[in-house]
Amino acid sequence: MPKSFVVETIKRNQIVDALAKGKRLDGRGVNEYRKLEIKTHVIQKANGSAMVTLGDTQVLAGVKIDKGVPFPDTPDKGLLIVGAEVLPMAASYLEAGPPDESAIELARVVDRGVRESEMIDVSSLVIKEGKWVYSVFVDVNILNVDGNLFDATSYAVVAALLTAKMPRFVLDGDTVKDTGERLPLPVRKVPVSVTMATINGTLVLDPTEEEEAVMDARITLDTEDEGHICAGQKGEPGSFTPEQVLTAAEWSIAKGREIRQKIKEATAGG
Amino acid sequence: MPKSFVVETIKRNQIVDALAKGKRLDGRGVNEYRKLEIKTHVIQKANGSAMVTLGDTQVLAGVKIDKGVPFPDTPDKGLLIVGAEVLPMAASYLEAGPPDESAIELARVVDRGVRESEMIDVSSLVIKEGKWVYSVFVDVNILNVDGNLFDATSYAVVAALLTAKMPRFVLDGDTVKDTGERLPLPVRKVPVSVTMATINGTLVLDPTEEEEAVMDARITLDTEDEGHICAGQKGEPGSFTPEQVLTAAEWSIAKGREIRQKIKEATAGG
Amino acid sequence: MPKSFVVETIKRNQIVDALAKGKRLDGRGVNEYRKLEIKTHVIQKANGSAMVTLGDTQVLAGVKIDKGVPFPDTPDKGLLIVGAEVLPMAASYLEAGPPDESAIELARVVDRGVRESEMIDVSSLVIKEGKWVYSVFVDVNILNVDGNLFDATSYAVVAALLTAKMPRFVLDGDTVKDTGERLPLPVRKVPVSVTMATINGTLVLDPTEEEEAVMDARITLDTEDEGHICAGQKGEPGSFTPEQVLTAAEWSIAKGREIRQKIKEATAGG
Amino acid sequence: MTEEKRRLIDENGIRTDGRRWDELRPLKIEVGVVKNADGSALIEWGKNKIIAAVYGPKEMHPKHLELADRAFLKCRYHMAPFSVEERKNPAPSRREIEISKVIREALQPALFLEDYPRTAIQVYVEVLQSDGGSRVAGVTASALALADAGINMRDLVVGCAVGKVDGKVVLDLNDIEDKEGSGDMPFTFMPNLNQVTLLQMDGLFTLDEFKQAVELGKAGGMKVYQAQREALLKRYFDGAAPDSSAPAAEMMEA
Amino acid sequence: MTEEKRRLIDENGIRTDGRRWDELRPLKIEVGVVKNADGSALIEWGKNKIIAAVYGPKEMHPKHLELADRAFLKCRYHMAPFSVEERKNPAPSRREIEISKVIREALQPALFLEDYPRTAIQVYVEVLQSDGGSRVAGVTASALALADAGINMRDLVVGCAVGKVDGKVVLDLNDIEDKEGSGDMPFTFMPNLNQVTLLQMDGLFTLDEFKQAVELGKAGGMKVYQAQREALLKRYFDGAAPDSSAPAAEMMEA
Amino acid sequence: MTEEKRRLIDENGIRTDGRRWDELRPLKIEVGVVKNADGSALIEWGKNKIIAAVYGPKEMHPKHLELADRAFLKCRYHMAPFSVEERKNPAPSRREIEISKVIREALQPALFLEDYPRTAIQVYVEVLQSDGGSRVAGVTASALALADAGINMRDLVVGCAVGKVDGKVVLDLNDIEDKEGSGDMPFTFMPNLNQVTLLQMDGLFTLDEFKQAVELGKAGGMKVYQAQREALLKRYFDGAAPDSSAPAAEMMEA
Repeated sequence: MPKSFVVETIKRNQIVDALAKGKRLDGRGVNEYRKLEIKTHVIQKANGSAMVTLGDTQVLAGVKIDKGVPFPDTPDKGLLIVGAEVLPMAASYLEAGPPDESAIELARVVDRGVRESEMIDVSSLVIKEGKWVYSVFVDVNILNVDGNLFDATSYAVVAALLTAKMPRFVLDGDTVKDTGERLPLPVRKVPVSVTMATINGTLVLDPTEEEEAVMDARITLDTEDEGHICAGQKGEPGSFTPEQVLTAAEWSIAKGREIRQKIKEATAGG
Repeated sequence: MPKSFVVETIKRNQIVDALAKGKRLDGRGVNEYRKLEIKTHVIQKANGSAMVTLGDTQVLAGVKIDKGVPFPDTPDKGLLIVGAEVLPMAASYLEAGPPDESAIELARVVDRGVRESEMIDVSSLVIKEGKWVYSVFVDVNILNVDGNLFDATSYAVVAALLTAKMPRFVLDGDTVKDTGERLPLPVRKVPVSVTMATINGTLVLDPTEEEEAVMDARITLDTEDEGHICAGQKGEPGSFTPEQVLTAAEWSIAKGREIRQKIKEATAGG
Repeated sequence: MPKSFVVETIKRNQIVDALAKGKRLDGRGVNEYRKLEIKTHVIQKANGSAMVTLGDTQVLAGVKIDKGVPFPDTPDKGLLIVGAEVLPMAASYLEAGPPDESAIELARVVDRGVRESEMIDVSSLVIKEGKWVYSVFVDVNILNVDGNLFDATSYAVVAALLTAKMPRFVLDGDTVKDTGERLPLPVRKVPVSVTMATINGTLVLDPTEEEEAVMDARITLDTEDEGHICAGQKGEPGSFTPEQVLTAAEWSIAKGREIRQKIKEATAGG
Repeated sequence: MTEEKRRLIDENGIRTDGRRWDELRPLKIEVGVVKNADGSALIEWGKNKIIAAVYGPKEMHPKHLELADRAFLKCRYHMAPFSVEERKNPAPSRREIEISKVIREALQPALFLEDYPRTAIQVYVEVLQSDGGSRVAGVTASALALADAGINMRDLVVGCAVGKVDGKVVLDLNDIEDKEGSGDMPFTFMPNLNQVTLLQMDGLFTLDEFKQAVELGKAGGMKVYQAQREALLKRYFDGAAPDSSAPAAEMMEA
Repeated sequence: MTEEKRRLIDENGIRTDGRRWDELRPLKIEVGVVKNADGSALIEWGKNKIIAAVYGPKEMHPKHLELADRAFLKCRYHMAPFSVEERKNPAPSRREIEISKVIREALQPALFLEDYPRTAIQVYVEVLQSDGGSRVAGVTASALALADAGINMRDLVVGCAVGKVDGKVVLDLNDIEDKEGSGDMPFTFMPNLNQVTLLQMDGLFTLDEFKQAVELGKAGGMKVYQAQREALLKRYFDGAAPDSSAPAAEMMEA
Repeated sequence: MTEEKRRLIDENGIRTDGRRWDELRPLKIEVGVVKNADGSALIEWGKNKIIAAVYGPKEMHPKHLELADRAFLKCRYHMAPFSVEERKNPAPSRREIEISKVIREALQPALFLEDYPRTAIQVYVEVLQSDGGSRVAGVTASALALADAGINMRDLVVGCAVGKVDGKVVLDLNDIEDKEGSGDMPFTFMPNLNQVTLLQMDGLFTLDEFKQAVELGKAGGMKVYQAQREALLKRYFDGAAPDSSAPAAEMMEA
């Protein structure tokens, strides 16, 4: 975000002063999330979809499932590909264009959380080994930016996958036939992303955009159902003490449990 | 075209004053075309070709016909693809580079006229359904720009297709063999593009570049042999009254008939 | 290279004055090369590799050999593709980005020398005609620029090819199997690139970067083992007298013989 | 347009989705849905779900393209990868580039761009789900987003496509009619100034059918105009304060 | 260059198209063919049909690349998609980028660029139909287009390729000789200043053959120079006023 | 990370390459290897061969992106096409773009960028041969290249990856362990300031394992810091004058 030096300094002071009293400008405590809403089945032409609203951050994920050709080095696995576009309408300072390094990092980190948790059993997404597999594309459009895109995007991707219905494909000679049946994806786990930032030495959960503008560094940790950490990413040009990293790990496990429950409720019934 | 505000105003006044008397700067009436010349068989290495000169606008179209693979959703149709490049040599204000939105619109509108008139029977351009079809590429180079590229490009494309000779391909086991025979394309109709502009409320045919510089809006309508309208495109940031749109439709049918005759004469004998 | 007009003039005068005495700023005569070092087997993950140091110009070439699909017009030939990237770290004025015209010319001229000398017998790099061939990629990274990239790159490519080991592939039904055996490439000749520049009418061999900054024109001629000239390229916006061209041809043959010997010694044993 | 494969209008004049020839598909519009934008609107029309958002007037980038006597109007029409049956590559296609141009040119006649010299006004049209007539729906939503952004306007712009199905001129094609019908004419106009601002066409229309199509497009557009006005009234006088945006999630039908 | 597959010169020293070893293919040049350009020329040489057009001296874009002491010379060599046997993708290939560079460097020695500081001179070479020797034909046409544009020049630049066919050095390869011969040397020079401005080579030439090739290239080029001069005379003194351009269509052989 | 296919640690606690759980692979660093660069370093670590080179502080391009209060730090991590088993396309991949960003952010905390307002500092990391842990090796080499370029620094930055193999947390994964192990955590920090500057993770770690990994990463990093310091000492006090760069060729093991 482009920053005016003077405005930034004033805002920083405000934020830091509040944090000194254990508070944030929007009234939250350091380890509280903003209001999280998850709405599924919003795009009928997608196999699965979810709109996530986290404070004023809003993202829409859509899943498209088709037959595809496996990668040569994983002939026995289906394709699962996460993409993210921060729509230029999502904030005043954005411009249309190919994804920049931040959008690429966003998509790759969200992808990592889904992939490393082994949320989807890609081994069972095979139609004929080496020839035909299921391809699962999850595309995310960020509609409005107000901080913590990593978590909002991750929840939208996970909720869209949890409620997706895939066609059952069968081999028909050399090609593939859609049986017309619809099945849920082979889900094994529900990974949850938890993002934290340090501001003047204080660790806070779920930073807003104005907090991100003054934060020193960011850390995202994903956990799965058993509380194991399955993906991580430090970002931004600051640093953490090792102690802060361990606190972040603990928070990610605790908060992850709460949010997993919310995601499960929002997606119950598929 | 980059415009100097002062020059544009003077030119606009000149053009508008003349139109008030029913005349244009080059002496034409509002519903007259400039001199149209069509020359075919100018590129021996192409399967068909035509050079069209409309006033000082000059364009060259070349047709290349080969075997190709059909699109998955139209396994029973040949490929017919129109491309256009406004060569950077064609006017002083142009630069080399990928096609901009105007060149893309030009190619797509010309393509629409050819496609929607069903000029070429693409169903008969199939060698083996789903596997091998004829691919017909029509590429247009705009050599010199003096207004009304839509019509000049369309005539060049149509004349090049009317005089093209395609190889007769036959299946040879799994592949395709050229028999050496040459056939005309399966032509059913001759679509004709007619472009009009409004300048200060007056509708004129075949605008020159200096007229385009001051026009409010542009409309292109294509008609086929029976006088049906088969494609249309309004362009530029002005508007038309509904009555002007209907007049444009009538003109496109009447002028289309005249120009179709010219195209047929220029391409007689294939 | 971006040039300061004043510095360039002073440097030019220095270089020209020295040449008037038959000398160069680094003490060489007009037809002497800088120190040439060739080190092979530097990249274990490549099938072949060579680091070449020519004065302070340093380039690294790596060969990757795999199975591939032949070009439709040469079903009976293996693929041999040379690419070059001038790394942005190689000089202060460079920027990251796709190869510019100089890098493209460099890769194409080096490719031409290897290809036209018929150094590698591509006809024997066929696994099954029209279906499977060997693909040989030679990629060059320029690590540090101090003039005469053409020769340094060419020597690195040739030395990497001379010491490359290719897998022996055999047909296995419809696919290709690696037998595990490793063989040298089918080498027939050792082409040698010799680059010369004119500065104020004087022809010099192996120009440094400061000489290139003031040179009028450049000429590169490749010769093969029997002393035939097999590739040539004049570059830069100056010109040569026909006599200079013939002198360049003679020098390329004589110097080529010396350098071929060095390359053979550095690559002896494969 | 391919040849028609089945009857799209039955013997009672009823279309595949139950409409008569001159009826619109269900239409729902909400103004003010993108919090950060200066103006925005969500339109749900048939299966179309489209958000238009406007930023500006704002500084023009790159500077040297700014216009001394008016605002530079920019428009991007873009489809989400999941908005259509087959996943769409997110890079802009030639079709999207052309539609971006015609939408911009459909909106420009309604704007007093001369009130904002040296600035840029940016319109984003994002198709979240696509159905027949997405470009005219995009124009309709964009006109509202521009009004919501407070840009000075001569008139709104409304759109409605007209098509030919089973040899009849009918209003507002749905997806199947768009694919299997024999003609389509997207059409937008300024309802009070009675000026056509977008017209495209494919298929085969006789002169009479073409005239009918223009008439029908205007009649259909006037119904859309009604919905536009209601959406604006709801936004500005119906309780909700102008500065509060309802997140798009709350409005989209699950 | 691949191995030779058939005899390309018969026992009487006659080539596949009826020429002797030192003959040019038919050559026709017309100056002033692109109305909007400051200078232009159409060359038809063998089956080559190439237009060169020049704009400038004009303002340099982008500004920060302008040169304080001379004009910035730009050149684009480009092939039409239909100019070759297999349709060519219209995006510039690596080959076209290299040839654009060597053509620019072949023309630059002939130009007084120092007469036009801070400006740009742009040369466009468009290959409408391609045959052997298109780059030297492009240089030959470009030199005329530059002269037609009134750019100050030291000399014209002429080009002619020399090749090796059936073990013999011959002038001006045609398409078949280019593909099946054993060597090709595109060659351009300034005819009065006797300076070589472009030289490329592939194939295998002994030192003697290389010397012959340079000699033959010069001799062939002098014939091309004759045609260049006639085209200029025709343009400027043969009835046609300098400001009237004959459209390219009128000249191209059907 | 895929499921583990074979034992990667034997019954004696020995890994496939003979190391114990807390041992580094062989590590060799040389400072000053790219003649033209302002600073540079070559690191050979396991099979990694990586050059880092620094230019700057220098003028910022494009000008309008320069920062009034500090230097603009740029970083490019790039892999040579021959650096991996399957030839890599030379165009930057999404993976390389992400790693470029995290390396830049790993270095920035150590730099007094505020000492160089309005300038650019450019770090290039070129992977000539890639093995497990190339990004932390890149950070380690880059920190030295920055020091060699004379940029003011708060501290060096050192890196070491920690992984999980056969259910055990071990130091500095090699290629096989990286592919077949069950977790990897690249980790860099400032050794004197005790600040973590890069942390990424995949696989599955319990909270305890995660804590062990951070501890082990720090311990391993301190050994790397030792090697960094020796390389700097060798460059600046061990005979070689600071301005003489040893060409990379002389150091790379054949």
